[in-house]
Amino acid sequence: MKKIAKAKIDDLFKAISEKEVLYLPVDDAQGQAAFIPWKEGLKMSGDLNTVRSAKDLFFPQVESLVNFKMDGKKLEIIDAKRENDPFVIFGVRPCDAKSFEILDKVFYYSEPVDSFYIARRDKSTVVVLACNEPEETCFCQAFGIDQAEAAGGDVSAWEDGENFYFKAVTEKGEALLEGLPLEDAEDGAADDIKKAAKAVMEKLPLRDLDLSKFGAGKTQELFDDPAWAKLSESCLGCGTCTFVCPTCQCFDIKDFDGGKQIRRFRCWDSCMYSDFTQMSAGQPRPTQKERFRQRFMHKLVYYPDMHEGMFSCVGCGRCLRKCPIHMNIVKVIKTIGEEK
Amino acid sequence: MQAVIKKKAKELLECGTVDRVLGWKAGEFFYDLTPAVFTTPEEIDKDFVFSVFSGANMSKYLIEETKKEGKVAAFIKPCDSYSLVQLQKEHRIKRENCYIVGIACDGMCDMGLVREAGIKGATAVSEKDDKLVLETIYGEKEMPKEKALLERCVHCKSKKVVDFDEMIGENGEENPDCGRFDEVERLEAMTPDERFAFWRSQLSRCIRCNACRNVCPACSCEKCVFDNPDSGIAQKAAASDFEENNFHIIRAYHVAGRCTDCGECSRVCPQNIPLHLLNRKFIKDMNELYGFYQAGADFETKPPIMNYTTNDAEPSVVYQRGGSK
Amino acid sequence: MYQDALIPKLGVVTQIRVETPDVKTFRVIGIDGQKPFVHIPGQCAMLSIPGVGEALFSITSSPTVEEYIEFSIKKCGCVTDWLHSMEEGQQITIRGPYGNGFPVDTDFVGKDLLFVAGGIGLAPLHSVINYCRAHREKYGKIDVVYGSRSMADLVDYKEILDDWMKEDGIDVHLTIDNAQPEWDGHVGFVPNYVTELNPDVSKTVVMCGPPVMIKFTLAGLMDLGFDRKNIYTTLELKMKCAIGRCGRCNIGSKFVCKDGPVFRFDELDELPNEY
Amino acid sequence: MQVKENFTPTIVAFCCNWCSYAGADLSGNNRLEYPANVKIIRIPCSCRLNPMFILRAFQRGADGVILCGCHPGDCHYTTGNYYARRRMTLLFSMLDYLGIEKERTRVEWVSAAEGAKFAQTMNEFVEAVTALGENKRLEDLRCKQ
Repeated sequence: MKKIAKAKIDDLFKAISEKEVLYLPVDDAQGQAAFIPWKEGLKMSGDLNTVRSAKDLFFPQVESLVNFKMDGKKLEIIDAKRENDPFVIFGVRPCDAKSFEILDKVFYYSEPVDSFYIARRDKSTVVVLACNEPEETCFCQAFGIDQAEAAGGDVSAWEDGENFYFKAVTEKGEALLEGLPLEDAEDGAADDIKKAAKAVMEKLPLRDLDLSKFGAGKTQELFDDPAWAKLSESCLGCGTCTFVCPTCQCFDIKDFDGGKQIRRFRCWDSCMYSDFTQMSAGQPRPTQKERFRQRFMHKLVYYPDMHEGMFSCVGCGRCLRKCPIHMNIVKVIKTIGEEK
Repeated sequence: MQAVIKKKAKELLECGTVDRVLGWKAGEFFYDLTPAVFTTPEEIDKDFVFSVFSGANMSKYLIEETKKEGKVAAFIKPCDSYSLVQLQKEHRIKRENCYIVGIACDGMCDMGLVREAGIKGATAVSEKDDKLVLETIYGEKEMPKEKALLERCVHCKSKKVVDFDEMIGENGEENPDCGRFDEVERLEAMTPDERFAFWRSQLSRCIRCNACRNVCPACSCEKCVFDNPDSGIAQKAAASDFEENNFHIIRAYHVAGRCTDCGECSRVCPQNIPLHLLNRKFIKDMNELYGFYQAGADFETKPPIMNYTTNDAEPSVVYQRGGSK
Repeated sequence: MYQDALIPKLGVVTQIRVETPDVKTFRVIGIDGQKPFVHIPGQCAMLSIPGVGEALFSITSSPTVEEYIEFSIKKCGCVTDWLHSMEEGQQITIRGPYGNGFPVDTDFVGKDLLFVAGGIGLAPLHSVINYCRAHREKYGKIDVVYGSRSMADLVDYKEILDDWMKEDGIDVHLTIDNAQPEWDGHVGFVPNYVTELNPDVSKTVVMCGPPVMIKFTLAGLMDLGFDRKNIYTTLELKMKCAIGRCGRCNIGSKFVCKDGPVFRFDELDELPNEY
Repeated sequence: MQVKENFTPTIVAFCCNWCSYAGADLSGNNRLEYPANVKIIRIPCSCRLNPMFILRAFQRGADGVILCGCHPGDCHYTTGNYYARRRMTLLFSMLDYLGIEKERTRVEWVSAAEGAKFAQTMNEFVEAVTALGENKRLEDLRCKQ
């Protein structure tokens, strides 16, 4: 295990950014955190979570796929893929780290592979930082995530009042820590921090969310549940929950004709939008009820069906904090889970 | 207040004045109230909440609710009532299908501001004098209530419920000196370069979730131009700087003259972009150039953008006013 | 570097045939003059006109055709509008093939086949029917029931008359919705016609057409005593990626683009009713 | 702002069908010169100009956008230009508020008889926009490469 004094953290960031691009959660003018490349003078955000999750760095909101040139009947395909430099993401929370695993199952391990995602994923080194001060909206424990353990990345990190502690988990992590201005620390250095964090975890109001009603094979049971109508009735149909969600993975492919070239890009899309499934021939999800149901069924039933029972939610609590009308996955789980 | 409102809601249902009640439903915590329709007194007893976190403007829900069979009761705060009137002016709400209970309001709080004040893990709240006392998993914390007030409440333009069938609490007055244009003036006084930098830093953070549009009572088009594939601008994501500017200019422009300054757009923005500053610029300009106008303040006055006089200012007035070179 | 599945290849439209007032058949070859890819009957491909959009279409031609692939496309949205307005020689983009296709080399082998199609629903079946004709020895009797609004709306009418109807071991039953002076065949809706024909319950049925046709034909077949395990259909929902990622064509936990578009009715019974 | 050598701005002029388009015609008939980089788009009335058209023109590479319509009071549809006047005033003010050079947008009233005024207006406007340089603040890079 290694450590560095908090007062010297800028030296560490500097040393990392000399090797690779370093993404760090930083507060913007309005106090909202986002992962941005570190440069001299930027301070790490004290927020528990960024507004948009770290998935943005692997599966960005907008990404060029390919360009075209059209000249009468002739068409030319122009490669739009950009090479990525290796990069480090510092301060990913354990919930977000778990979300990478969920996205990996879709983009990395399913055929055909997503070369855009893989290129970024392979070039990243993830430093996961344990949470000492989780919020009341955190329910990652329900999905088996231990916020004290900082697992799921290449390096696990802990902080206390004075120091940051690091432990490499993978070879990539070891390579990162190599040559950084860190001091040695004994192996149990973070134990007290973990203990304190675990004590806090016991106090979280949503810690024992009951998921037994959900999971693979529950489609028939839950699809026609009358509660969907009530739950979705005030949903505005905006995309806030999907865009702040670390595990939402749906996208749209769009063309933009700029006159000189036609750009085909992929961008995040939301199943909450009315045009998500709109065809010229009809609309299989005509009201907000169907769209709302799709989102939560996907996270709690369909995804587990497709991926060995794993839920597509990590309990980060972003949707609890950001939904304009405060409807969220916890209310869905509780309402439907407590029925009968 | 909550007790009176709940009693009223139950009464309206029980005596058959209305079939449904639109209100705020309790969530997991004290602050995450969801707009909901209540149909029985039992539901109201169980889940109806009115507190300083009942910020959501109910007017827009009335568009759909009043299309349905039967009558719906809605509890309307002063600022919501302007949207309510404006929507009636646009013939979007069937007034005969709703029963409006006006409620006096001392300002609504925002959980985002509580969190920004550094209070984490809040699980319960109470009010003591001018303070919010928050129970958190890290012990009891307190903060001045005014620090947690929504921006629109800090600069509350009116405490008057414009349209109601009955009123709970004392109806208030308009407050012309609320200072809501101060921030717009501050921006106007900047150089264009500074303003450009300011708005880039704000709008570039937009994630195009459309929350500002979907929550807006004035944004009630059946199909938005930004959702229409034939418009050429339905790009879903802010794929370039231009798209960000375009979306926000058009969003604010399309509600100009109809925007009551209810502040919902800024309240719901997950990125805390001060969107009300765009809307207020239009309001301020219209006030200055075409005479004072408050959307939703009455049923008669035409909005300036649907009106004209023969001696209006020429567009070149922009070259002389607003902002140093 | 991996070739990304979302990046299309160039194709050239070498022939455009007008089938009906709103259906045209497009012949597509790769830019190298070869057939773009090999497919299984029932599979689909993504065609796109850059700047207009990309859409998924059933491949109409049989895999036994070695030179090209064909798509019969009805004009109904922005991409299809554009396709209908273009001329031969136009380059477009193509990627595929996608989907599971029909089990022509497994479950269908040795069976009597009954194809039921309505309108443009013949497009995906055309590929299977021609495949079965080319491998005649593998299958039992083949019946085709095909109906459309009017005579002019019958897709591939010429081929049906000249080839299918003249062949042994394949019975084609045509019907149109309303009587026309020049039509001497059956008049009436497809579902009723299927019941009238009273097919043997041992047949394997393949259906494609408008939802209302599917619904009533299925009901008729159930009444006749057919097993849902022996009835196949092919579905269509909005798609963007066609590889099971973009998240919109799912019915429950199945993606139409990846796990479909061909489903048996007993499989569909296990999925929520959202299509 | 640095003015590029030989910079010729692209100007989009939205002209109302009844007055200004005829005015432009007249200036041509009278062989009055105005720069060729002014692209005229004819619209039925000045109030047909959706604010989005202006933004779109900037997106697609315009460096300046000018709207020409009948003189107030002379609108073919009686009142169209009065509404246009309010709309454009508000839009220009908003662009200014966002820090976009206000001199890139203009409204002029040009009647069918004012061929000379049309040419003069265009000359002045082109000159003003040339001095401002390229439109950078409302451009869309995707339209330039």
